[in-house]
Order: sequence, then C-alpha cells, then structure tokens
Amino acid sequence: MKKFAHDFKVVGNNPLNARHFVLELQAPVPLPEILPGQFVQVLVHNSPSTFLRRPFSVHFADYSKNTLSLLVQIKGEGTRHMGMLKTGDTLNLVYPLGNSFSAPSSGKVLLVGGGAGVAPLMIMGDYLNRKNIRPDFLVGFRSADEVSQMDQYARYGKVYLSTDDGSMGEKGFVTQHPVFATSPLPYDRICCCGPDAMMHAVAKLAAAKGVACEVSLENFMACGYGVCLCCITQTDTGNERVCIEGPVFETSRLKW
Amino acid sequence: MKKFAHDFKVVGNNPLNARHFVLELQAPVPLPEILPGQFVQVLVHNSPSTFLRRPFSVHFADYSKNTLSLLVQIKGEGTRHMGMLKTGDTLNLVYPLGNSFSAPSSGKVLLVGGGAGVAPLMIMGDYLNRKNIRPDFLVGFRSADEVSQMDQYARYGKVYLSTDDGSMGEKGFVTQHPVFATSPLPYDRICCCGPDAMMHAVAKLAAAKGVACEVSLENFMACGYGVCLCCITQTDTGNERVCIEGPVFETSRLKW
Amino acid sequence: MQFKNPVTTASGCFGYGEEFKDFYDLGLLGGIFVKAVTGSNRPGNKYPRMAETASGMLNSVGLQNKGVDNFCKVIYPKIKDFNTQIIVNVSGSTIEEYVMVAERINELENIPAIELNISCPNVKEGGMAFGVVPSTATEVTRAVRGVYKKVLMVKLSPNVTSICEMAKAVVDGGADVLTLINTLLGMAVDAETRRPVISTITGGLSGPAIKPVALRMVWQVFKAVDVPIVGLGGIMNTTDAIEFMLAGASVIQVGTANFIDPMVAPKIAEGINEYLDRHNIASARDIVGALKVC
Amino acid sequence: MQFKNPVTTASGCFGYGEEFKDFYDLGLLGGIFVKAVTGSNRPGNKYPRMAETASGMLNSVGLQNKGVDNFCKVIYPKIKDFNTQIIVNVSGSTIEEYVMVAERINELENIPAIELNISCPNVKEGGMAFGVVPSTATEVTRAVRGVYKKVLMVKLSPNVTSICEMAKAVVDGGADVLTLINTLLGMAVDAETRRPVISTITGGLSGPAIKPVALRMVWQVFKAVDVPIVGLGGIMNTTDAIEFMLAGASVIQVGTANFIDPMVAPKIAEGINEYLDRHNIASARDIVGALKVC
Ligand SMILES: Cc1cc2nc3c(=O)[nH]c(=O)nc-3n(C[C@H](O)[C@H](O)[C@H](O)COP(=O)(O)OP(=O)(O)OC[C@H]3O[C@@H](n4cnc5c(N)ncnc54)[C@H](O)[C@@H]3O)c2cc1C
Ligand SMILES: Cc1cc2nc3c(=O)[nH]c(=O)nc-3n(C[C@H](O)[C@H](O)[C@H](O)COP(=O)(O)OP(=O)(O)OC[C@H]3O[C@@H](n4cnc5c(N)ncnc54)[C@H](O)[C@@H]3O)c2cc1C
Ligand SMILES: Cc1cc2nc3c(=O)[nH]c(=O)nc-3n(C[C@H](O)[C@H](O)[C@H](O)COP(=O)(O)O)c2cc1C
Ligand SMILES: Cc1cc2nc3c(=O)[nH]c(=O)nc-3n(C[C@H](O)[C@H](O)[C@H](O)COP(=O)(O)O)c2cc1C
Ligand code: FES
Ligand code: FES
Repeated sequence: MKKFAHDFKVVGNNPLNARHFVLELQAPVPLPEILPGQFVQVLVHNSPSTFLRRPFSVHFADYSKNTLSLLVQIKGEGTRHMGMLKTGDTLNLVYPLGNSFSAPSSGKVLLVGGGAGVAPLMIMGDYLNRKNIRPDFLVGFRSADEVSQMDQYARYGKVYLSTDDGSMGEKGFVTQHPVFATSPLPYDRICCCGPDAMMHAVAKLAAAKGVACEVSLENFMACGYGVCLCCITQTDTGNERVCIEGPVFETSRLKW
Repeated sequence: MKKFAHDFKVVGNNPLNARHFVLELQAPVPLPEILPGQFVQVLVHNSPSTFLRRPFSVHFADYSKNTLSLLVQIKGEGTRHMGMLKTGDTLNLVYPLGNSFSAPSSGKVLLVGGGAGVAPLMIMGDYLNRKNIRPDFLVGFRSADEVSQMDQYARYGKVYLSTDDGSMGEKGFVTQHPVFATSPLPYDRICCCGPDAMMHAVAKLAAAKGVACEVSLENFMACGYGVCLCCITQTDTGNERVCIEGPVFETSRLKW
Repeated sequence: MQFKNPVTTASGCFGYGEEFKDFYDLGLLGGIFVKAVTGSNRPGNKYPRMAETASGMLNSVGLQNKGVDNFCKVIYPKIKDFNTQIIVNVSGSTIEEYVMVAERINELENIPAIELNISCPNVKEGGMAFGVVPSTATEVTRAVRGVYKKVLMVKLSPNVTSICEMAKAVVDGGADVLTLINTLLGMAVDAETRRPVISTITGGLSGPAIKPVALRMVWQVFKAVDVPIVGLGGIMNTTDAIEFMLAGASVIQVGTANFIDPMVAPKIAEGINEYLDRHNIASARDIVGALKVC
Repeated sequence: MQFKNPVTTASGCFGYGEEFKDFYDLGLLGGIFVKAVTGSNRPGNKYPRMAETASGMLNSVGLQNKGVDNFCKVIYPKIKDFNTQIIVNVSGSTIEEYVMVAERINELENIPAIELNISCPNVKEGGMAFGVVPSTATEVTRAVRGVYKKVLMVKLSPNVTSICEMAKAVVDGGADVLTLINTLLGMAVDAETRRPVISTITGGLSGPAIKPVALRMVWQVFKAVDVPIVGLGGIMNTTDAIEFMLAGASVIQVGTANFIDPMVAPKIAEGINEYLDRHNIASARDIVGALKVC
C-alpha cells in the first residue's frame, strides 16, 4: 500500500480531560482509505528530546473534511508538545501504517478499549457500521473524570462502561464487567486495545470462552514501516514486526 | 557582580525589517543595573539544533518597566526561533554578562555601529546622556530598507547614516563617511560594534588619527561567564576571555 | 562500480528496499545497502531492542535475518531488478560463516559488491569482535577476499583506539572500499524502573549524536589510506552529506534519518546537486576530501 | 575523603569555581574539579575553539592555564576556603611534568585529591596519548603515585577499544578512583566555507550526545574493577545523574550542562534527594551500581 509523509494542518485540538485530547488533522492531499487499526508516525518538531517519531492509532477518519483524528494521552515530552498544538499549526505524519482489525462480514463483535487504547475503536465502529454491523463497545477508564465520548460510541453501537474506582459504570477492570459473565459469550469476535495487562486479561478470557480475539500492540517503534526490526513480537511464526505484520494480531498467534 | 538565570516574559516583539527585530523582555525580579556593552545569554528552547545559549548585547534597559530589549538579526535556527516569540512567551536569560564600554566623564564621543552591531549603541546613548554627554552616532546599514530607529538614536545625540548602496545617507562603508574626513577628528573616543571588517577599519582609522577606540567583539561563546575558555582573543596581555575581560576592548590592546 | 549519485541507504535502516517502494522510486538512489545477511536464520535479540537518546537512538536488533539461503532464493529475486545498486551487508560469527555467505552472494549477478560487517556491536560472538583487533580484521577480510570476486567493502567499528590502524588492517586484507562508521557502543538506563532500557543492556548508538565522531574518522582514514570511503553516521540532510564528502567520503549512506523522514535520501541527492550548482562545482567528485585545512 | 553530596562539577567547565560564586553558594556542591593545571604557562589553542553539534559541542581549548606555580601562589589562596571539596585536574605532556605538578599540588593542604587527566584530546603531545595505551597509562599513574600521597583519581579517555583494560591499567598503577569519561574525539565541518569549524580540526565532544557511551563505560568498568567511580558525560539533570549512579558512579560530575544552565548542579543535588525520598531509599550510596539486570 502506498505510504506518504505530509504536513497536516491542525484543525482542532479538543481536550477530553487533563490527560487526553483529540487532535483533528487535515491532509494536504485527498486521504487514502484508512483501515481501522492503522496508525500514523508523528514528527514532534522543536523538541530536543523527541528525536524519533511517535506512533498513534488513527482515531477517526472523516473523508468529507479530509481529516484524521488522533486520541492522545499525555505521557512525556512528545505528547505534551502535541497537546499544545493550536489550530493552524502543522504536524508531519507518515501514514497509513500497519495492518488492521479483521472485518467480519457478519456476526456480533465486541470492541474493548481502555485509556488511550480506546483510540482505534471509533474508526472501527464506523467501519463496521458501514458493513452493517453494530458492535458493542466496552470501554474502561480510571474514574468518572476520564470518561468521555460515550455519546459518540453510542452512535455506532451499544456502550458498556467500567471504571477502576466504580465512580461511573461498573466498578473494576473491563474483564470483571457483566458483559463477560455469560457462557458462551454472545460474540463471534473481540477486538481489544489498551494497556498490556488489559489485553492479556481479555485475551485469556476470550480463549477460555472460545471467542476469536484480536489485540492492537503498542511496541516501541523506531521506523514504523518495517525496516528497523525494533518493534518485534514473538508469534507462532517467529518474530514479527508489530508495525507491518501488526499492530493487530490474532491473540492465538502471540507468544507474549 | 552577581549574575542571574531567570525566565523573562516577552512583552514585545517588534520587527524592524525582514532580518531584524527587537524583543522586549520583562524580568521577574527587579533588574540590576545593566552597563552599556553588557550582554545576556539566551536559551533557545524547543529546538534540537540549538544546544548552547546564544549571546546578545543588551539594546536597551527600561528600569521603570523592568524590561530589557535585544536587537536581533536572524542568522540561523536560534534567532529564527526568537523571531517567532509572541507576547506572553518566556525566554530564559543569564545576565548581566561581560564588561562595558568605558564611560568618559566628559569629552566628545562617537558611537559607530553596523547591522545588528548597532544594538548596544542605544543603551550607551542613554547612559552617556545621563552623564550629560551627547554622543554622535554613525550607523551603517546595507540599504535603506534596513535603516531603522533613527529617531530613537536622535533623542540621545546627532545621527549620521551610511548605507552600502547609497540608497539612504552617505554611500559606502561607515569609514568612508565624511565624519571621518577631518584631521584631527573632533572626538575624544570612538565606541564601535559591528561586523569584524567594520571594527577593524574603524580601529585602524582611529589609530591613524590618534583617537581612543573601543570595540565590542562577538566571538563564539559556549558559557558566556568565563569558565570554558572558548571565546578567547589575543591581547597584549595574552589570551583574554571575550565574555569576561570583554566583550569590549580598547583596540590598542587587541592583536586581531 | 558506479553509483548514479553519491546517496545510498545504510544497512539495517532500509530493510531490503521493498518497504520504501511505498514511498518513492528507488531509482532515485545511488544504491541500497540491504540488511545484514548471515549463514543461517537468526531470530535476533529479545524485545525491547531500542531506546531513544539525545539526538540519536540505541538499537540492539542482533542481526535478525532468515539466512543467506533464504536471501538468495526468496529476497534476491524480488530486489535484483531495482534500478539502483544493491550491496549486501555480510555478517557472521566465525570466519567460516563470513566466507560462506560471501561465496553465496558472489554468485548473484546483480549484486556488484558486498559490505563486510565486522562491526556489529549487538551480537555475542563475532560481529564487533572482528572489527576491533587489527590482525583478526585482516584475517577475516583476507579469507573473504579469497572467495569474493567483485567489489569488497569492509565496514569498520568506531569503537577502537585507532581507526587508521583498523583501516590499514582491512586494506592489507584486500578491502577495495571502506565504510565508516557503524554504531558506537552505548547504553540507556530507566531511572524509574532502575533497569536497562534494552534487553541486551548495551546497544549501538546512531543518529546525529555520533556525527562528529564519524566525520573525524572519515577524515583521519581519508588521510591515512588510499581507498574510496563510504561515509555515514548521523547524516540527516544535505549539509551533513556535504560535510562527509568534504572530509573524504566518495559515497554517503543515510541510516537512522530514514526513520525520521522516509523521503530524506532522495531529498539529499537533490540537495547535493543544488549545492554543487550554487558553488559552481562541476561534479560531486570534486568535493571529496576537499576540506581546506590551512 | 567525603563528599557532602554526590554532585560535583567537571574540569574545564567550571573554571576555578570563582565565577560561579556570582550564581550560587558553592557550599551546595559536593565538590569542584578545577581546570587542568600543567607544569608551566600554556596559552592553549588558537581561536575558534568550539563548535556546536547535535545535543553537544566540540571544544579544543588545549589546556590553557598559567601553570602550577601560578596555581599554587595566586589561585589556591582564593579558592582554598570554599566550603566544598576542591580537586585539581593535573595535566602534562611528559611523565616528568605530571609528576612535577602532582608533587606541587600534594603540598596544598586543602586539596584532598588530584584527578590525573591522561585523556585530553586537544594537545599535540601527551594528553590523550597517555590515556589510550595501557602500559603508558600504568606508567604515568605509578610515577605520580610515587609522589602523591592523597587520593589519586585518574580520568580516562573514551577513545579506546577496551575501557576496562585501561581501567585495570591505571588501578595497577595505583589509582584510588576512576573518573570517566573525558570527551570523544570529534570534528565539525562548515559546508559553506568548506573549512573545519575549529582551529585544530578535531576537538573533544561533550554533552548529552555522549551520554549513552559514558553510561556504558561506567557500567563496564563498575563490573570489572573494584574502585569507586566518578561518572560524567552529558549529565543535564537529575534523571541523568541517577542513571550514572545506577550504572556504578559513586559521584557524578556536571560538565557542559553548566553552560546551558549555570544553576544546574545544585538543582541536581536537590533533585537526587527528592528521588531518594520518592523511592524510599535511605542514602545515595544505596543506588550506586544498583541497576537491575535480570
Ligand atoms: C502502534 C501504536 C499505536 C499507538 N496509539 C496510541 C494512541 O492512539 N494514543 C496514545 O495516546 N498513544 C498511542 N501509542 C503510544 C504512544 O506512541 C506513546 O505514548 C508516545 O510515543 C509517548 O511519547 P512521549 O514523547 O509523550 O513520551 P516519552 O517521554 O517518549 O515516553 C513515555 C513513554 O511512552 C512510551 N514510548 C516512548 N517512545 C515510544 C515509541 N517510539 N513507541 C511506543 N511507545 C513509546 C514509553 O513507554 C515511554 O516510557 C501508540 C503506540 C503504538 C506503537
Ligand atoms: C557578546 C556578543 C553579543 C552579541 N550581540 C548580538 C546582538 O545584539 N544582536 C545580534 O543579532 N547578534 C548578536 N550576537 C551574535 C549572535 O549571538 C549570533 O548571531 C547568534 O548566536 C546566532 O545564532 P543562530 O542560532 O541564529 O545561528 P546559528 O545557526 O547557530 O549560526 C549562524 C552563525 O551565527 C554565529 N554564531 C553561532 N553560534 C554563536 C555563538 N555561540 N556565539 C557567537 N556567534 C555564534 C556563527 O557565525 C554562525 O555561523 C552577539 C554575539 C556575541 C558573542
Ligand atoms: C536499527 C538499526 C539496525 C542496524 N543494522 C545494521 C546491520 O544489520 N548491519 C550493519 O552493518 N549496520 C547496521 N546498522 C548500523 C547502520 O548501518 C549505521 O552504520 C549506523 O546506524 C550509523 O549511521 P546513522 O547514524 O546514519 O544511522 C544498524 C543501525 C540501526 C539504527
Ligand atoms: C570547554 C571544555 C573544557 C574542558 N577542559 C577539560 C580539562 O581541562 N581537563 C579535563 O580533564 N577535562 C576537560 N574537559 C572535559 C570535561 O571535564 C568532561 O570530561 C567532558 O566534557 C564530558 O562531560 P560533559 O558531557 O558533562 O561535559 C573539558 C570539557 C569542555 C567542554
Ligand atoms: S518499527 Fe521499525 S520495523 Fe517496526
Ligand atoms: S564563553 Fe566561556 S569563557 Fe568565554
């Protein structure tokens, strides 16, 4: 698939809460189709401590406005800089990168996300809707003050919510949510993105219940397009590049 | 003399022309007295290619507003960044650094400057006025479109002007200006700051006419406060640090 | 052998070139130095394999590749008709392995040269060990020279007391061209977890951070030995490339910079032409080693 | 000898301490390593002496100083009562010169230690030459050990194939403490003028660019020899300092960072305390070499 490096224009920077924001970026040329689960590599200008690009999942693509958006959690220098971007600023992106969540043509899909890992669920919801599938969402946050975009997910499907402290939705981790209580599970496929611990727990649960499960890994990357071999994860077919063969993997293939 | 490192607030950024601007910076604590010829070391944040601080002469100090200003010529990455600073931004300065032009208690003084080298002439004019001396100014620019601040110099003394291309004032280098045509010169002292070639020419002329002359050197600096020994110039007493024993030197002492 | 322009891409930073076809026409490049090839399949080192550092990065990939047999049968057919020079980076743990790989690559018609990697800091055996002792470096070069009939380049390690001594040693062994430099051995620590950042503790430092060391070595070797030099280490833009050529590099490689800007190599090729025009210099050859030192 | 805290300032980056009295109370520092002192007056190298590089700088000061006699008579009286440890960085071009300087410094009551600089890359004779050959390093250390009765530190050059071999060589010669690292030999070129940027063509690279190399060497030497290590190379902040301590440095030096932020050294001293508090660690000593590697 053709890849590009372009200066995007910041057309929106919307804080969700103290640690998360959504950047809306307009492409200088017509966007190619972006698949759910694909990511971009962002060049953080003007910072001596951010030498390498930073990878972010595409949160949403709006072809009518020719924009993509990123949902970003502030971690260090790079994401802090991104958080200060203003409308009119530019940001250089390499895109579109990586594979994507698989797209069942029918069946019931559960999209599970936690923290900034919810990012790709939105574009996935949109994508599934366009295939006439309404997925369920199960999103987990630390507490009520980090819960956001519930109405937007709701446009694409039913939304379940967990918070670690129980301040909103179910209390506890997503895997403790009643959605997972039934056996067999009413899903043909689970797609999950979130902290490592969450993905492991969900993968284990899915395996136990015999449901196909995909996760989107966030390994450290230098290039993002398959040439440095820094981002590898062990699979049943050996070391695979998370940036090319992934970031989405069938959990049954992973040795993690 | 006590030295400080503080975040100053940008309270003005006034372009003089395409390559020069004046930054007005407010100190967070009451400014100490700044002597004419002293300089500051500016930390250019947020740029991977500007590791070291950048030295700039103090252009003016306004104790009533607790501000200093810098007159900056855009050369490379560092000065380009400084040019984009906006009111409200902060800039870290180490100050006040270096010695100063000598302050005669009487007599006739000629202040000569070219390009960004005019920067310290303004604070020197103000300083001499407060000692009841009205200096003459001789300022040189490339062409009319770089001529600026003439009315401000005129507040402190008589102003002569040269441009390289003759598009305003006398044509040619400052040393070709009629001011220098008479013998003996009607000055007891010349203070000069500008490109190396200009300072050399003025120093030679002053020596030939027997007038005391000081120049402000712009050697490459790493620290700016005397500890790295990178900025040295050869003098009659050996290698001296331009940042401590200078930047102002009596030209008779220099072996340059 | 001829390069259509002095800009090539460094081994390990450009895969086998195929990934970059998604970005631009590979014909814009002078050449491509492909990822290290060893005698047999190597899974490489454990994850994590990289750390970001000030103006640079550490890597510890550990020569992951599927071995020379796979290279000849699977990869070579896919890349042999790229409209640019393809040079294979040959690595190993023993002299025999280097020789075996070189012998196999020698048979590949469209590969005009190999680059002997005696400088990889990220493998336990062999690798850099060959590149830091002059006599061993001569020995491995000579052994490969015995079987390899085309252009033999040797890539030197900067982790030595005297780069000139190493350069002479491999030229004695029969090297036609010297590539310098590989990565500096470095380390990164996570102060919060109190652990090393990469799985092998130490790794190879690349990027602009090492450019001053690389330039110095190119210059020292340019004055000391009389073979062409391929220069690299932190080249991010045209100016950097020109600096290496002035210091003595006939050809330059772009490594880590490919990760920051995938389009950078053709931009540099273009930029060199603009530089030559602006300075009224007829050919890139005229600036090689043209540093004015008095 | 005792340092009141592990934060000291590096030779050549802090003058004789006097200039920094304009910024803060020197009593906040663990110690000050003053600028190199040689046998007699040295004017140093020609201007220009520095070049900015990516996350670092090159310098080529060339040991400018007024000689040991001037140090003892003029400088020592001004600095001897600073409320911190003062260590003299001893340099020379011959073994005799090192010995002579060490002998004179030995007489100065308030100087508890010297740091033998066998690693300066910026002088034609001596300097680094002593620091890259193990036998010579042993010899000069042993000769100085013969006359110097207090704590003998030796500062090593990173421009070597095996830092451990050098470390062992100077410990054999009688070193009590090792300082590492000095600058990496580098070079800068001005592509527009086609000239070297500094007068001596090559110079010493310092700053964050070299931190990965410095950390690696501290860690290697920490595992290989059993004397305390003073670690430096690109330390800009508390996190960097902690990293060096985890890798094995008992004391750290702040060098080039003093040029970027003159207040940085006391900030780091303060920051280390906060780190220890936050991690519930009783004493800075407890993190020295405490890197978890499994
Ligand atoms: C495929 C992929 C998709 C991602 N999608 C998102 C997303 O949609 N939203 C989001 O907020 N985050 C996402 N991340 C994580 C994001 O890339 C990191 O949080 C970001 O790089 C941190 O940069 P920083 O400069 O702020 O932090 P730093 O100060 O550099 O580091 C803070 C922490 O971030 C992590 N990190 C640093 N560099 C990298 C790197 N090169 N690759 C991966 N992790 C790194 C490390 O854990 C590090 O300790 C994704 C990562 C990957 C690999
Ligand atoms: C005491 C002193 C006072 C000065 N006063 C003024 C002033 O009032 N106004 C003004 O416009 N300029 C002044 N300068 C020059 C100014 O410091 C440089 O133009 C500036 O550092 C360039 O930075 P840059 O990042 O834009 O350029 P860079 O891209 O770093 O370099 C462009 C050119 O600037 C010069 N330069 C770079 N670094 C330094 C350095 N550390 N020290 C000196 N020169 C350097 C070099 O010639 C270089 O080729 C002064 C310099 C000194 C030493
Ligand atoms: C991720 C990575 C992998 C590398 N793999 C190899 C390799 O397989 N063989 C080799 O000779 N050099 C390898 N290198 C070294 C580079 O080819 C180059 O010598 C070094 O990175 C310095 O150049 P740079 O600063 O331009 O990247 C690798 C470098 C990186 C960053
Ligand atoms: C301008 C300058 C002058 C130096 N002079 C000396 C010196 O006289 N003696 C010495 O042992 N090291 C000298 N050094 C090396 C430093 O002490 C230190 O080893 C090196 O800079 C690496 O540390 P840093 O990256 O923290 O600066 C000098 C370094 C610089 C930048
Ligand atoms: S990040 Fe380079 S191969 Fe995946
Ligand atoms: S700039 Fe460091 S001594 Fe002058």
